[in-house]
Amino acid sequence: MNDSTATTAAAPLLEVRDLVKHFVVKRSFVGRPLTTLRAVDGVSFTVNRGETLGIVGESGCGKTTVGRTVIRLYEPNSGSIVYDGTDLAPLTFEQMRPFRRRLQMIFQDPYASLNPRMTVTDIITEGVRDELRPADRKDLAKRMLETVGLNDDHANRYPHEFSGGQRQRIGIARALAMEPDMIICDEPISALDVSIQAQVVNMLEELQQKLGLTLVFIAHDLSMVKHISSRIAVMYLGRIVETGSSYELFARPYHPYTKALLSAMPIPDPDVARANRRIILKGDVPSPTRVPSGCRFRTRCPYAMKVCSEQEPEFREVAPGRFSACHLEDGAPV
Amino acid sequence: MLRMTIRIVVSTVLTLWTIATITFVLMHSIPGSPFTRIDDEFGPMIQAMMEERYGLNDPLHVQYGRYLANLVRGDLGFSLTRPGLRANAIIARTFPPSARLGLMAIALSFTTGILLGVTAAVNQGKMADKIALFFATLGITTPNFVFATLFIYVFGVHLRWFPVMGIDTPAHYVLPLVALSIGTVAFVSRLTRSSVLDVIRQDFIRTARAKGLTRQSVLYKHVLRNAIIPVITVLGPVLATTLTGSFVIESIFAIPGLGNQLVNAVSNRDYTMIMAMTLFFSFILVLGNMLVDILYSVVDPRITLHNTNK
Amino acid sequence: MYEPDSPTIDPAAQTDDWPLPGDPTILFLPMGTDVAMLERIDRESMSFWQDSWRRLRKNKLALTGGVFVILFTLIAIFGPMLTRYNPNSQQLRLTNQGPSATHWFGTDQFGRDLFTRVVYGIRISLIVAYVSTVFSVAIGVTYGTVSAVLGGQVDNVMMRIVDIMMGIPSLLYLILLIVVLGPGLWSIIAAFALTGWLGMARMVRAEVLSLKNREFVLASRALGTRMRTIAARHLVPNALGTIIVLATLSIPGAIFAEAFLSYIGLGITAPQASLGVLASDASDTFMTFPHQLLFPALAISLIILFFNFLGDGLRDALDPKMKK
Amino acid sequence: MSAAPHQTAVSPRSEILRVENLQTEFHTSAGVVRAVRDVSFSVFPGETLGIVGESGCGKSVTMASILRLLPDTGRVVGGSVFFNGADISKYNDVRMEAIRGNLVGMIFQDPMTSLNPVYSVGEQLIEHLVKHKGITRKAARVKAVDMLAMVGIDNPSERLKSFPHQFSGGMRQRVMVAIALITDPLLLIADEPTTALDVTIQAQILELMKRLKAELETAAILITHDLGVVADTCDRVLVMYGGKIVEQGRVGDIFYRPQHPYTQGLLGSVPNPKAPVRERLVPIPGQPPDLLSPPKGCPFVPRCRYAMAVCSDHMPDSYPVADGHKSACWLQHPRAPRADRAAAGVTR
Repeated sequence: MNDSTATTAAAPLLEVRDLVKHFVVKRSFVGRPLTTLRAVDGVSFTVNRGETLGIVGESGCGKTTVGRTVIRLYEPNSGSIVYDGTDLAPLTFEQMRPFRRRLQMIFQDPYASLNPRMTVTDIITEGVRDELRPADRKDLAKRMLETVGLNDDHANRYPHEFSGGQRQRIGIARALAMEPDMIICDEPISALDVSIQAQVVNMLEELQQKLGLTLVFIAHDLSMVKHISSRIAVMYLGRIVETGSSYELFARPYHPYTKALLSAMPIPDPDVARANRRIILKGDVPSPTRVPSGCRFRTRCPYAMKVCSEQEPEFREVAPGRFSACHLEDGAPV
Repeated sequence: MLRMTIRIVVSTVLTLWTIATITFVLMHSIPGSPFTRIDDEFGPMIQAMMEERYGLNDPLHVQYGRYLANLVRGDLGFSLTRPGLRANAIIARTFPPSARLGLMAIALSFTTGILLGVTAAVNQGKMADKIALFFATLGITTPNFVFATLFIYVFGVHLRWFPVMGIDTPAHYVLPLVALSIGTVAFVSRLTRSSVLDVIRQDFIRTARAKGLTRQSVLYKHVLRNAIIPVITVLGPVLATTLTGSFVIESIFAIPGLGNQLVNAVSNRDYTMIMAMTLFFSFILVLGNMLVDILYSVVDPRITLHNTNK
Repeated sequence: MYEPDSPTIDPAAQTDDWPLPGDPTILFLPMGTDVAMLERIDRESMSFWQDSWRRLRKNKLALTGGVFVILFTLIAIFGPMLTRYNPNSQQLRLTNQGPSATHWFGTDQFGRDLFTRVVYGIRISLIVAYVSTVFSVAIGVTYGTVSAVLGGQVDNVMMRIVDIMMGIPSLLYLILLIVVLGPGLWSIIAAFALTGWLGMARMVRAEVLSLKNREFVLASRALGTRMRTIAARHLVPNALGTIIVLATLSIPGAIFAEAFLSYIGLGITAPQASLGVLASDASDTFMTFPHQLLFPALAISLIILFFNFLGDGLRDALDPKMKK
Repeated sequence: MSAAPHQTAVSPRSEILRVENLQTEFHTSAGVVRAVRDVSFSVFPGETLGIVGESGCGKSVTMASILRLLPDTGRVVGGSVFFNGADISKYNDVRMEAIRGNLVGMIFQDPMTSLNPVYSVGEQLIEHLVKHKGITRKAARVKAVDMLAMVGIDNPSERLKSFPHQFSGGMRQRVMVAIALITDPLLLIADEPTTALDVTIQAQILELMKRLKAELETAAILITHDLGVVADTCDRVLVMYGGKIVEQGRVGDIFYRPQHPYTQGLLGSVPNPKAPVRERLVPIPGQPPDLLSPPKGCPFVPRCRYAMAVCSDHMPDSYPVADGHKSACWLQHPRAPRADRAAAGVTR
């Protein structure tokens, strides 16, 4: 941890600017877009070397799309993704290939993220298949399995023979086999049992320290995100509404959405949970195909004002290192 | 709703146009003139006359244009082997008995098929299920002309229960109807069975049971209405198999219908008639599919409104 | 609100009679946990195909189907060795005979040996079914995969074409095609291939499309694998189960359609005779010589039956989630 | 059947539900899964009983067994269920129907699939009301409108005609709550009611359930894997593992004085976001138990750091720790080494 925090002063490893990713969900008979889903609608953030950035938000807020677009599984509509000085956004698939070794991903569903027809060895070494001889691939797979707490006995087995937690570790081994600098973890624990979640989170933390990895941890479970992240970005309907250090954001949330989200979080401590005064938001998140005008949170915001429907709030620094997009008076967390 | 209607109409017209074009291209790719056969009997003079009369000497695109124009007006052309007769007249005469038989067969196969399928599903693994499965298997594995011949032999000639030729009385319809429906009954019952079993496993059925509804109420109200939806989707294909099945059945039972007519046209190599009837059948089918689409949206409330991402 | 922890343990309990076998002082020694043991998998490793085979083997009906499918295929290949008659040699003195020791299935109206004709009929019918299925699978899988992999507008156009062609009743088009191509083995195969691939293409496309959005394909993309490699390594192997089932179930369809065409006079032409032709010929004389229809019809039904058994069994074994 | 026992018949301390030695098995192609093994517990009027455990621990199957809503492969093979004083485990289907949806309301996990897509919400609200309460459809409709308003659905008389797909997930779960409570049941069973929902929607539904439960004075069983939800809403808690209840007690006993190593492990696996300092998570090693071949003794033994020789062969009894607080662990046995018991108590 120590040596990695020392490098934060340098340029960030990843800098995402105004990233936009829309999906056309319905086309007319001749192919004209009829309905557009604005999954990611102008998102900017930075990730420093060695840190863990948590991205939280509810389903449909675009957090998974952000991760997939950054790693160029989706073509961004606009915006830049500067990774270690290079903008990845305009790269072709071939030009992107060298960066894939450095920028890896762990997926959400341990049942869907491993090809059921391939052995664990083939899965783990798929990315280096063309570069290594079969014997070396076996070797690599064995090393990676050991890194994630599995062993040689597992190398020739198929995914369905493993439990959810073991599969997720195989997914981690696959990412690690590429020797990346940065791993985007897309809800890596949400499909796992409580007791297994902690195993995976601890493993990610240990690997981060040992290998000096930079992590982006995408999740909807606030307490886990707080636990693992050094900084947190809160997303709502395709936008980041607030960022800040993990501790600060939990201690003093600025944006009304963050406040509601934090107060809604279940706390595994009866006395604290019962003393907690909840902010209950009205209604549901609007569909990303019909984004409200102005501030997109205004339809559920307890403090919505006239200006909120007319003008989109600016994402600005409200306190040192704290950014929030809200029309409410700065500095005064309501 | 309007958008959906436009969509359905546009795709229907497009399908019909494609069918017409493919038919035209295919028929004109037959080597030689359609009158080559007549040539042997009447000599080149008459052949040339016929070709002149039917505009077969015109360039292909002119013929195609005329053909489409005629189609739009509903004119399906003439018969080759019976030059005096127009296809429209033949179809107008032979369509009613075929339509009657076909509609009855579809009604019969859906009611019986659904009934059998539900019975089988409710008694899954028990005797009733096995019996239903046996008949379904028989119906699916045996060509309908085998059934038709068998029925004539057993019920017509041997037992003399039913007349076997023509359509003079309602009793005449019994054997052709059963022979025509039996395969579809099997198909529909199998589909219904698997659909019912599928729905029974759904969460909302557990909800219905948790509400303390009776077994009957759960089955007939909650399961069946949902299980019927996939069954309705096969109405279109069933219409097609019933139509084509009627070719054979009508000719075996000597029913003066469209199917019988088509078989005659095929054996006489009456190309223009084949073409006209193919188009007519396609038209019926496309129309049928359109009706099924509409029916589908009536049964399933999720279809009518804007159906967003899957 | 919560009272303090106060476990009440009776000191006398220490001296009670130990009810279980074994020495309590040893039984209560800590064992510790073996971390390596916790990750151990006891079951034998099994690939998808081994697992499917295990499931298929348990299914008696499917196994029967499989055995008979192989048997019929062998008859089709080696059948001519089973008989000393020529399927086409006419013996006009021996017409319309019933089954006997010399003519197992009897003879037809020209005095031809019916057993021999049925064996040859199976051969022709299976050739039609197998070859046309191979072609329609090849076209359908390629078309469907390409459409799904390319996606977007290309997919849109490709599928619209299929939609429109699916709107055309296939049997009618078979009739038209054969009228154009002229009856005969190869034109029937060609006509079947030309109409059969549509359904295949649509199913394969749906399957590949759903696979394409699965996370393991995304993971492979993230590793830098090219789409072509992904199609070969991830998409097609995972769609193979569906393809096999579809192919197996499309064979009875081809046999059925061939019988239908034969009946309306568009089937295989003499001297070759398929099962459909035999059945159709026999239905004219059925009133007097029912055995002439019985054997070819039985052969058709059995072939279709066993392919259905096998296909249903494969569907359950290869993809329990796949619906009809 | 409509003359079934009424709420007033229950004396305040007598339990609404008592389950004794319940056992449920599933017959699968791979073998017999003993999903519920010898489970006993009670529910008292007005209280909320939480059942926590991870997937496959038998918590949902226990509830399905009580109401006999098991899938075809499942069968209750032993035990008794006393509901409102009567042994309903011997009831036939018709008598069970008078209890389900009438005296016991249920809410399920996935609101997206728990409502019938082809019927309007109104129809699904009133059909069992008409059946159980013997009132006219018209009267039932009036009650349904009230109930929809009560669960916080705007414009209820209009929304009655809507179909489930026209509602969002949170709204559908409100409808489910309305369906469960419209007959004024004695007991509400909620099986992971908020698991499929987002955090802010979860908060809405939990708040709604708390409010209605208090208003209607219904007892409730809340099945969940989320310790945060338990801490917030439950009075007493059962912890299940491998088809057995391993620990039970008041919510304070379970969270502040956990005795069973599994409960301790579970609590150590979740971060407390309100904790003043960042604590390290202590996960439970290993994988969830294989129910096809469970250990002979305690199901938790392979993952337990206090495992003793006795644990793998003998199932421990449920030992009382304090009033109403019981732990099924050999560590509670007087002969168990004291040092370990002490160590076990301080994990949190």
